[in-house]
Amino acid sequence: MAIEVVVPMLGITIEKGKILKWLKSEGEFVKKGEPIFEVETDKVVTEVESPATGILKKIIVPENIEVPVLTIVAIITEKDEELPEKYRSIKPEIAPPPTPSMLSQPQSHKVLAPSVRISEEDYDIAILGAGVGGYVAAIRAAQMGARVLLIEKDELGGTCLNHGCIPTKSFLSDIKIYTKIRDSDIFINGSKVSINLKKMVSRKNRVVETMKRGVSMLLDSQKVTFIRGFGKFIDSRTIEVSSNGKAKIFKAKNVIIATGSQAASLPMAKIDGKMILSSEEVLDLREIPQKVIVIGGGVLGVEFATIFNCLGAKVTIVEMLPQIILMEDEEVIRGLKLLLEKQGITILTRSKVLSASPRRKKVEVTIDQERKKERLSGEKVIMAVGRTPYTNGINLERIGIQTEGRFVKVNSKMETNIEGVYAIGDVIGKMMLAHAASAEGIVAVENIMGKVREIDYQKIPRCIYTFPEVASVGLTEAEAKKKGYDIQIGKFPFLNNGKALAMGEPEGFVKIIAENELGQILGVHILGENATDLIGECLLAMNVEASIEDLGEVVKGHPTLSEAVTEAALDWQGLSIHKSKQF
Amino acid sequence: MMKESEFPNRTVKIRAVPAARRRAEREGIDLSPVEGSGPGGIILEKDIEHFRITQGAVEGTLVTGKIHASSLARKLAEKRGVPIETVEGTGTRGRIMMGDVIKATEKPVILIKEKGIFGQTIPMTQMRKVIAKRMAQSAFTAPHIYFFTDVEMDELVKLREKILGDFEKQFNVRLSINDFIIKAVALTIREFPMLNAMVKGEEIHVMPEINIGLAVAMEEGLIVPAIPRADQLGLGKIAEMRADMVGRARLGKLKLEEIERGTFTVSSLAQYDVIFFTAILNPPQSGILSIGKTCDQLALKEGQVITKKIARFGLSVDHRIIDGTVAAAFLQSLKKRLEDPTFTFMHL
Amino acid sequence: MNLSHDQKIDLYKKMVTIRLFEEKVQDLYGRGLVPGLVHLYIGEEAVAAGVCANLRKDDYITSTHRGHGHVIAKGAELKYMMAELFGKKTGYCKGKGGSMHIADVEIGILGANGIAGGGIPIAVGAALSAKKRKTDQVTVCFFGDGASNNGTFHEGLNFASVHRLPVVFVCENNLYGISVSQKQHQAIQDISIRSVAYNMPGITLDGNDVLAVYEASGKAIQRARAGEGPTLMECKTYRWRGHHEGDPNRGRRYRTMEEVQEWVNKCPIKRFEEKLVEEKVLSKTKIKNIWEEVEKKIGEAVEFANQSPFPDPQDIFEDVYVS
Amino acid sequence: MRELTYAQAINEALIQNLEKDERVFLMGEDIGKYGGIFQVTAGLLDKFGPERIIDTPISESAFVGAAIGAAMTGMRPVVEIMFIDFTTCAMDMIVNQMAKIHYMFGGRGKVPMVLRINIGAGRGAAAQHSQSFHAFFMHIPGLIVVTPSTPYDAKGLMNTAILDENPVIFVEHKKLYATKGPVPEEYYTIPFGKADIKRPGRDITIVATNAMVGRSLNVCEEFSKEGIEIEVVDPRTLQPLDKESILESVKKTGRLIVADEGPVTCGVSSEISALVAEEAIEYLQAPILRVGSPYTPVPFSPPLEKIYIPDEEDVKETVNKMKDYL
Repeated sequence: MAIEVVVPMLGITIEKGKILKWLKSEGEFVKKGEPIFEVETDKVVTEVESPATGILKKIIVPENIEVPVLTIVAIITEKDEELPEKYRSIKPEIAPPPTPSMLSQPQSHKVLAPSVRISEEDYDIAILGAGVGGYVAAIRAAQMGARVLLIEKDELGGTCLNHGCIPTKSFLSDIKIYTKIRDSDIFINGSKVSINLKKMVSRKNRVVETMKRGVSMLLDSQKVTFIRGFGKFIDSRTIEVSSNGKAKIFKAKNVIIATGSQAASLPMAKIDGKMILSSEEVLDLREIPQKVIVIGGGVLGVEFATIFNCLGAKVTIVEMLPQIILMEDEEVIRGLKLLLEKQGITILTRSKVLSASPRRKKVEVTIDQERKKERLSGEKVIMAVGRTPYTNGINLERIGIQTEGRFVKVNSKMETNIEGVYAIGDVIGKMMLAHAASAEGIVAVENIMGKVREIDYQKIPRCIYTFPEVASVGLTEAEAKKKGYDIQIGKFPFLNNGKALAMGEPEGFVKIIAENELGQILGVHILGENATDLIGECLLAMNVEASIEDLGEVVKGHPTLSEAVTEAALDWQGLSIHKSKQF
Repeated sequence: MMKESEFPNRTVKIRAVPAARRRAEREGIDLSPVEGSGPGGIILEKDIEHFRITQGAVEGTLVTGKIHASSLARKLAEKRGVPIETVEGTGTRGRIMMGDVIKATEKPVILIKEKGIFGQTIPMTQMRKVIAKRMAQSAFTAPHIYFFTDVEMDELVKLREKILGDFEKQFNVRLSINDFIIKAVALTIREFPMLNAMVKGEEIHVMPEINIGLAVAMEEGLIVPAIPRADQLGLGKIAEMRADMVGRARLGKLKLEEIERGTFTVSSLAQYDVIFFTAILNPPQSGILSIGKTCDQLALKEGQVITKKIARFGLSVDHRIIDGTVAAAFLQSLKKRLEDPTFTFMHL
Repeated sequence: MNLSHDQKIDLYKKMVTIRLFEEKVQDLYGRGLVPGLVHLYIGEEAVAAGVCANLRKDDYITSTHRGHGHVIAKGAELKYMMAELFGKKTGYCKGKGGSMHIADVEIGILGANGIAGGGIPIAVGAALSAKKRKTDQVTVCFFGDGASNNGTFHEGLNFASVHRLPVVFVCENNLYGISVSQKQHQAIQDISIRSVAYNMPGITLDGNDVLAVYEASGKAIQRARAGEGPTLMECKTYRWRGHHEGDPNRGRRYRTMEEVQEWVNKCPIKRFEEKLVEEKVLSKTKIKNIWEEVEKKIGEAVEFANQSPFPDPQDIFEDVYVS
Repeated sequence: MRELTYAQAINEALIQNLEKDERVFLMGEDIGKYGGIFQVTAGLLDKFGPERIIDTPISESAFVGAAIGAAMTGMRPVVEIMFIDFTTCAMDMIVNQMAKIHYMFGGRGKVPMVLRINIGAGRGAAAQHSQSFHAFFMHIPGLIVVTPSTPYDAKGLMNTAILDENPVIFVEHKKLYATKGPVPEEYYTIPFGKADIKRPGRDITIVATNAMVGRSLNVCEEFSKEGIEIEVVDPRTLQPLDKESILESVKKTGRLIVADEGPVTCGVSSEISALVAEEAIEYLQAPILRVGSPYTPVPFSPPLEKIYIPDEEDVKETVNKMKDYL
């Protein structure tokens, strides 16, 4: 009969022993009571005697391996006995627990190390997608003490950093200076100024690279594990990440889906990357087209229209809806439309694209404008009809994530229907803006980490980078009325603002909507130079629940554009200083 | 040596953790209406906090110091009549936000909603528990005996109507029939001290002061604040105290003392179509007067059919110490006082 | 003192039982089946077997932490012992005592004892009781060389001597108190000379010679039974294993392997066996049968212990007080 | 920092003291060649020789008494008693002599010695080798009682103990000997009567001694996830007891659990509970709860012993009970 040799109980406090030396080798004859190996513990080195007489048939645990006491280290058989089957494949790493011992499990107390984590899962949070939603969530999670795994198939920073917010702002900044000089008669030879498109693109690329390095450093400093590869769900707690044909499995207690979105295409106007472009290709354009058709009059559409218009192209915006930037306040829409048109952009609303056919040098676009067929042509067509969530191949169906249309369905805590799985950013399609994604990311993480946080979209601003800019938060006038608020409007034109005049940017206004009972600010809409920065104080006011009177009490530096905000707040009370009564 | 049961039982024993007691004492909060959320209903410190927020603390005990609230929250609280200091803030550093004020105003609404759903099990509120216990105790320890009489209210009603206007000018309070009844009961008790007695162990304590309790119905149950020395107070003072206490009872702002001092209770359902009813004694009192609706009844007067305003009065007494004849005589005397109010209230 | 063949075989069997029992425990302990601390009696079998062969069932013994041999010799049942060693409910102490505290008061085992010298005054007390109750019961008190330095030894001997109590003090001098050699812990060679101080007979003998032990203890027990007072007996012997299982390398920190081997050569069982073979009391076959029979019994005890349940959680509160 | 086991930390403290103070010597059963039953004195015999590392006969009364005599006359003995259970064999020496001499002689004469003992069940050593009655020594005026919970504390407190002019009962724990922790190489002391906040918290104070410190810490994280922050206060010495730290913590949290391995009846936890009840009851948000051994001898059988030992489960259960008052 085969006899198991174990590391014996070596006294009352010893839990582990290291096999120091085998005194007998496999196949050798051993006698009962004869020392067969030496074992070292934290206290002693001792010989262990053979429990039986026979052949040392198999040594399971080799020298210099430490094992818990009672681990089987060798098998002794009778002279002619074969090694029983169950011991054949036994390996030291997986040495089965010894004959069930009644002893209480050895416990070791890691005193003085309360931060030592005993986790059955590798990560606390895994985040699919390292866009501004994902990486911000990762950093906050790490700040709160979570072990974070950040997975990105593409580039750190996602759409915003690589193909969206940041690169376009780099362009707009260059173009702004360019047009200022070009359209001015102050500068000598001003009208002859021209733009070096190649350099403009390479500056954009530098900006993007700098920012990516910055984000990468931030992630490092927070000890976030960043891996590149395509992540998909195996189950709700397991993510497989593949890159270059190799796959690795990670476990996480929570997963945040932050896979973002991609440019949407129309069936009759497929993006080909050459003539029909998405935002990605637009940004690396090598020459300035003469005629550009922008399909879609949303945020992206008007921004691209602005860029190309300023670069000297003839731009036509084709919008299916009755208005461009439809979510904005009507006065803003009207104001911006007027200004864009003044800048030379053609805006066609209520116009449906019927087809877009690339020819040799230009694209023919047929539209249906209020039942009338029109033909347009341009060298480039820019698709700005919106973005669709990126959920391809990440196995959402497999784990049973509920969606709304193609967007992942979440509640105000960013929880999906599956426990421990959250989603943020464009993939949930709530407010497809970078800063909304970040805010959602923080809400998701804080909920995971045990705080109770809900998102309030009413306090998240929208920004449009046209010339001039549009910024808004909260309800539009129409919405507020529809909700039954008893409201009043405070409004102040930049024309009456000293700084705006001095800057040569007198267009636009600040419009504040507040209700009468408490003076609660319900919405702010700014059309004008630097509107996106000016909205900041209004956001603060709304967040801290300042009343419109509070906003009006702020003393501003002079001259500043922000005086216009104060004035608008005062106007709400009929107390604007720099506004004549009849305005 | 006295047995434990013979010690005067002043208050219902309240279980509270020491820190809760310290807090309550420091802030002058009476623990009896506080609902405990700890094991076995023991009162925790947070319960006091909660109590302060939801019920409002007993007068003059509000936290001092600056209130941390947003501008809009302040305004909203003012508009809705919510004392801002009772609102729990959820903003950064406990700042009170609009949502908090809204929540605070919504609370009672939620309470009512929870009440009447069929098939739902509702845990007893602390108050309900106390009431349940006291009613059961009363019904099962004091053998009740009931007496009824019809009281002609015509004169009293007339008297009230006559003096109502002047009275209101003088005392700034609307005089009610109950005020007369309270006074009349108090005066009658002077003649029948046993109706002002309490059984304690094997002793009968005839209480030195005549404090007439008036049952006030509230959302959560009945509460009986008492008007002290009603026999010695003028009608004006009685009316004033009655109005004040009924008002505060509804706000949950009565002091324990006001509830506990009663020696005899008057319970009226006159505003309902209830002709008469029997009442259970409010322990350890030995008498309670129940008053039904005042109805017009036909009667013969000198051969003429006339109408009379009749209210049926019921008297429940503790038969252990009050004999039927005493109770009957008391009721008789009371009836007389009310039917001839000019005389009764002449000197007031 | 002449022993019959059967008596000799019984003596032999007792020693074999102790030996095999202890070897089994050694193996089981190493495999984690016997928890706690065990102190094995291997090498000292002649003392327990020789002394207890003179005792009646109603005589008493007190034992030590190294007590398995004493209680087996006094007649304890192997299965209840083994169950106790396993911590099972069916054990002698319902699993509450373990190796160091095996007791069966019904057959006169007043308990093994985890405190060196702890049993000595108790033995004196049992003897005092027998005297008071006017029975002729004798108490044998086992203890080691280490305990002979404890106050209880001196106080106990003095008390027993003054009252001429029917007690036999059997000191198993195995030369070490745990790791401290006799030379290091006392300035005398023969512990029996301490009897002089208490005016009782003292004798030192070869503890590995079971017949010598049987004979000497027989006299001492007779003397005690006759009311002639206590005796101090010192049996020089040796434990083959370490102080306890887990004592590294069978105690080579404080003794040499040569010394151990020397004593292994003086194995009490082998010596007796050779003698019995020589006297033709035993044949090789008979010996083989005895070993096999004993092994089987021990196997049954292990089986019994294995099958037995552990105590129930609420048992922890039982027997704190006599109910 | 380098890590040592609890046993090694004490060993190192003994070495440093033996090196720097020739008055220091060690006595005890099997502390020499054997290195002590728990290897705390391993290697010392080779290093310092049999004059300073003395293996004694099994005569607890004699060698504890001898240490008292030596201490009174200028030496600094450190005595090991193999198990706390065996102190009873020397109780007269400890209680009537060691603890009393300085007082009873009107301050003439002192007994600067350390008596090392260990407590704790958990290895099936049954009723006479597993007890934790260290509270007994806390009960005897004149003794200092030290209960280190970590290797760091063990070394620092041992150094202080040997320096101290009073008799010190140094309570070690069997199950802690193998635990590791950072220990500075240099000589350092930890003052007596100074508790250590092993983990700060807001909601519940656990005053834990010895092995209960680690067991308490082990459950803190789990409760932290529920939002319950436990403060673990390790008094480190039971006599003198750092009342201020304990009271301060309880005043902060309002909830007290005392965790000590001894039986709760008349135990360390009784004393600490009484202290808080007397001096800070008005701060209590909940009844005081105790974690300790049941009122029975230590049983042998593993399942019973497991029940007997106050472990993480018991701490958890007690915290859960306390949770109702949060």
